[in-house]
Amino acid sequence: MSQLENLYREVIMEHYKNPRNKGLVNDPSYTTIHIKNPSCGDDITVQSKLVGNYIDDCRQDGHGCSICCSSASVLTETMIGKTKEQAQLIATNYLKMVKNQPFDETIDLEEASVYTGIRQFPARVKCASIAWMAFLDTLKKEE
Amino acid sequence: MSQLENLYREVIMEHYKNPRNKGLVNDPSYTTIHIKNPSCGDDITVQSKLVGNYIDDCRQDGHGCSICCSSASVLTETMIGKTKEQAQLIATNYLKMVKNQPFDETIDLEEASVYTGIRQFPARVKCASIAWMAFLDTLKKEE
Amino acid sequence: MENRYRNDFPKLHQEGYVYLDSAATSLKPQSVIDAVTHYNQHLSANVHRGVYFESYEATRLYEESRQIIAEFIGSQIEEIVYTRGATGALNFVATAYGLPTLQEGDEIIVSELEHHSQLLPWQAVCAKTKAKLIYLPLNAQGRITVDGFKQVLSSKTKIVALTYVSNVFGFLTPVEEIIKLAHQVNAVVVLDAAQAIQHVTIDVKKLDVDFLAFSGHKMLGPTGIGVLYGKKQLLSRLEPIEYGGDMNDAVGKYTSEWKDIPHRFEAGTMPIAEVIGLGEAVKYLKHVGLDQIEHDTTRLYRYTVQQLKKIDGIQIYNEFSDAGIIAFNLIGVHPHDAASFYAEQQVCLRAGHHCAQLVIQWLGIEACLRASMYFYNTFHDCDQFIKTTKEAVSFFKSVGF
Amino acid sequence: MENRYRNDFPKLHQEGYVYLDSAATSLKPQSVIDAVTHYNQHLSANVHRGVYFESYEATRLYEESRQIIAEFIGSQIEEIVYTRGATGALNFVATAYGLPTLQEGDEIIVSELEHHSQLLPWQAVCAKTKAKLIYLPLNAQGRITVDGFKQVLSSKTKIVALTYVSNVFGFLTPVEEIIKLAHQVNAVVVLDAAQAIQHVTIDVKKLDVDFLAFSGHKMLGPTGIGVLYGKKQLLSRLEPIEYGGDMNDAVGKYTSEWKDIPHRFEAGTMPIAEVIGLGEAVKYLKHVGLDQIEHDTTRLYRYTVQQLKKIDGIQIYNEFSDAGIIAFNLIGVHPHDAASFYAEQQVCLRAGHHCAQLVIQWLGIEACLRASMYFYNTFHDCDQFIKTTKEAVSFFKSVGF
Ligand SMILES: Cc1ncc(COP(=O)(O)O)c(C=O)c1O
Ligand SMILES: Cc1ncc(COP(=O)(O)O)c(C=O)c1O
Repeated sequence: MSQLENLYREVIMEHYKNPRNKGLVNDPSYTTIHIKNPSCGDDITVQSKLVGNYIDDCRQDGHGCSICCSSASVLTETMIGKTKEQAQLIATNYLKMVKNQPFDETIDLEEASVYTGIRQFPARVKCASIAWMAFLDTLKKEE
Repeated sequence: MSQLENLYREVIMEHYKNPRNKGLVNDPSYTTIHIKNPSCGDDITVQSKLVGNYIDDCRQDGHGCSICCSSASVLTETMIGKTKEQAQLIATNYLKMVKNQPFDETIDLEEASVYTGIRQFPARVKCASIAWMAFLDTLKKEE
Repeated sequence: MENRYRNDFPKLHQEGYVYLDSAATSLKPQSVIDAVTHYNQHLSANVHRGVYFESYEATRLYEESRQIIAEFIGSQIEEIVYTRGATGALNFVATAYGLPTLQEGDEIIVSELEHHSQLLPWQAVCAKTKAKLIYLPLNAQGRITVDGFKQVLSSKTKIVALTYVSNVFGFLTPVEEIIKLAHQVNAVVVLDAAQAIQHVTIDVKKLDVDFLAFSGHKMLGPTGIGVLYGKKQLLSRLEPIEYGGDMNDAVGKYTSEWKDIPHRFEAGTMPIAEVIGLGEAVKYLKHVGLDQIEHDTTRLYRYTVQQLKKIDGIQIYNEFSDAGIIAFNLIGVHPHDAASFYAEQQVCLRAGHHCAQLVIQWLGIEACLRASMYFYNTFHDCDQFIKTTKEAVSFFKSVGF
Repeated sequence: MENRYRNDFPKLHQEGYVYLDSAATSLKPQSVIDAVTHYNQHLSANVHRGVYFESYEATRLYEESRQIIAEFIGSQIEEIVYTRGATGALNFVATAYGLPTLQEGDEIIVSELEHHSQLLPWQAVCAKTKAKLIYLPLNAQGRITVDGFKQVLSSKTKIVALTYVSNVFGFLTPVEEIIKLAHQVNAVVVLDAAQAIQHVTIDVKKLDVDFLAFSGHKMLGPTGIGVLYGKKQLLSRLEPIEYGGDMNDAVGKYTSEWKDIPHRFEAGTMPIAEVIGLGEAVKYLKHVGLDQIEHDTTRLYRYTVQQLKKIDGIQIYNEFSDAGIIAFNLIGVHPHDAASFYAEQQVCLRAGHHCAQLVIQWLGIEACLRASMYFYNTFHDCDQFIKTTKEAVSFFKSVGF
């Protein structure tokens, strides 16, 4: 199996074709961050809504390659229902993992762990990252 | 004898120390051209006065290295009394000689022929050239 | 080896390397690499001010390159200004010529084919001078035509800033006629030749073009160096926009004087090794011959497009490129996804908007793939590209795209 | 071989080569030459937009150099902007920061020690904004002092544009105190570190300097590359002055958006090979250590000045240089004449005004010789220099000077 076949796993394709929590809401209780990767046209917006200390909702929209769009979808599913601290921990470790940096492997990245294959494609790491970076920025912005 | 000793021949030193026709005149019948070599501070002005077809007078002033100043002095002595055509012929051939380009060796460069040694010092060719270039420009300007 | 130049390019000694990204930057022949190394290793001296051999020799090579380049495009030596690239050259024209010349209501003709380096400097000038950008209508294929140009040319046109060859479609602009027409209304023509200089014989005097810009690294030369050609009488009128060592005559505390062109525009220590390398690149281009280059590149291009068209699931955006460029997509596959597939096979091409977002918008797409070939490519390269394309189509189908 | 670094510099393998012109440009170690060749030979791909290995790797090296440079001067990564040299960097500050900020009556403090690259951009800005250039008084030695600075600092001072180390005298400017004082009146300090970066440990955060410029080719790196450091909050406020590929986000027909710093200021294809080479040069400097470099250079310098002073017929203009530079003349001999004598002996030094005409005027001379040493020089080099100087004095006497 080529590394690319390894990367385009069913989970990723499934999220690419049936993106979850897609479409933005016009609701001031959400925090919105927009990130672009101008070199390839990737363009993702992420919204998060905190209720108390919990991620009550997380939404995404945009366009880009399969890695970019699917990882935005996976992000939203992973985050909804987590505490803010859990969410931050997962996201920072996810970002370390895709960048091939040491990360805490005891943390359950859930479905997002399928992106481990991206490490073989350093030029695509940014695609797998921007939604997650945008998400972290929404949490920061809320502070 | 080193190439430098060969270059700094008596004629050159003599003209350097006792420059001929030095000092400019404020006389509209003269044509004046000023040339600088800003990288080393050489700064030469040449004046020529044509009467009929003859170089009636040629003057020079400025400062710079020995090659630059002496060649300005030699220039004036060489040119006074020549016809315009003779003067142009000598000057263009002199300039070719110092640049180590093919030139008409049948033309008598008189004292200026001592600058043949400059060909061993390509970085100094400009020093030996600027007064002569300025002179040619005075003739051109008159036309 | 079927291609007699291939051996001169050390990168092509790499087994299986299929380089189809020459429009982004070209590979460098050994002679260019060696010229840079020679300066770094055996000269390593600053120019214009040294009396010792190395400095003199560096100066000689630096100015000799100018002569080589001038001969290459048919200009006078002093009309060649070294810049840091085509981008630097085009910004110079916009700032040094455009900014002081333009007034409110004046018009600058551009096209949606422009690379950002020819577009954005003029946008900025318009913002400052209130001159207007006027887009000529491209034809259905996406070409700049004389007809389209005539529709926007008027007495208000002061500058015509167009690409000579488009970096996405590879279309050649009919520059001869456009320049003649532009001069009838006294407009000044600025050509972006970054994709033309390596493909088309350019004679600036015959063309009568006013300014022309290109980059070293797309014409077999080093990075960090480019050229602005400007007509002598135009350049002579311009004030420098960068000031520093080596461009001045007398310096006073409050005012100073500049050298003549072209040195007036070359402030500070210039990219000496890179200039020398560029001279060597031009020598190599002349040695091969631009006609030969075009002949070889065109053959490869025609063959590849024919093969590509046979593949189901491919969309080609520019079937009749003049410069070996194929802009295309795998239908339903984002070009960034596709590019990774090619990369895994060592087939190097580019995905994105290619610094030409307006033409991507004109196409109504998000981005595309671009394969660009040059004379050092082979039919074998083309076959690898075709084969990989076929595999890519079925791979992405198989994983569910 | 007494000098353990010498072998790393291929130019120094040349028998009898006495290189005393490092202030003009430094020699390059093999590792820098190889880094440039590696890019040219094995990568030769454009950065930031490619998915294939070579393009990714070139991008990685390009950005890694930024990190290396940032660490070297203690800045954040995004505060490092690549330019074509110190001249490019200083012009950028003058145009992007000075021009829109300054108003009639505002003052810019400079000195007569400035290199033209730090002087002329501010002259030009003053001509356009009617701000005034204010020259601080040098002390009797020709140094910039805190006292002299205080005499001209005022609430009108908006910019302080000074050299960190003078390229003619090698004098170190007391920058720490000057910066503190300047900030008390809210002036912005722009340091020309072209002659400092290779001699002095610089920590931009400790210094609290606002802008700092330097060139690759004087710090063991390639030509065609330089650096502007700018404080993040200052850089973030600046509009780009060059526009083109890779510095923009969304591009529209009439307006466009820029990337964040530092990429906003890096338009078009940058000098990729040269950036990578510069990263390698910094690694080499760190490997030797700036303290070691200063120690070695100073030892050579002190020795040479002591010997030189013993020669009759020599005038030294800067007996206490901080950076291995000797400015001098053979009395009664034009420096251009003298330089040829040295050149014949393969002793490489420079004659002229060294792109610093004001300090030459300050000295009241036409031009001078400059010998500049660096850690790769040896006592043998110094002895050759001394010996040649003695011979030169008697030669010129003998021919009648
Ligand atoms: C003090 C100083 N500033 C600025 C410069 C300009 O550097 P560059 O010519 O590399 O742009 C130099 C070098 O010539 C210098 O010595
Ligand atoms: C058509 C065109 N113009 C301008 C440029 C800019 O050239 P550079 O990036 O070398 O400055 C390019 C290359 O990217 C180009 O393809």
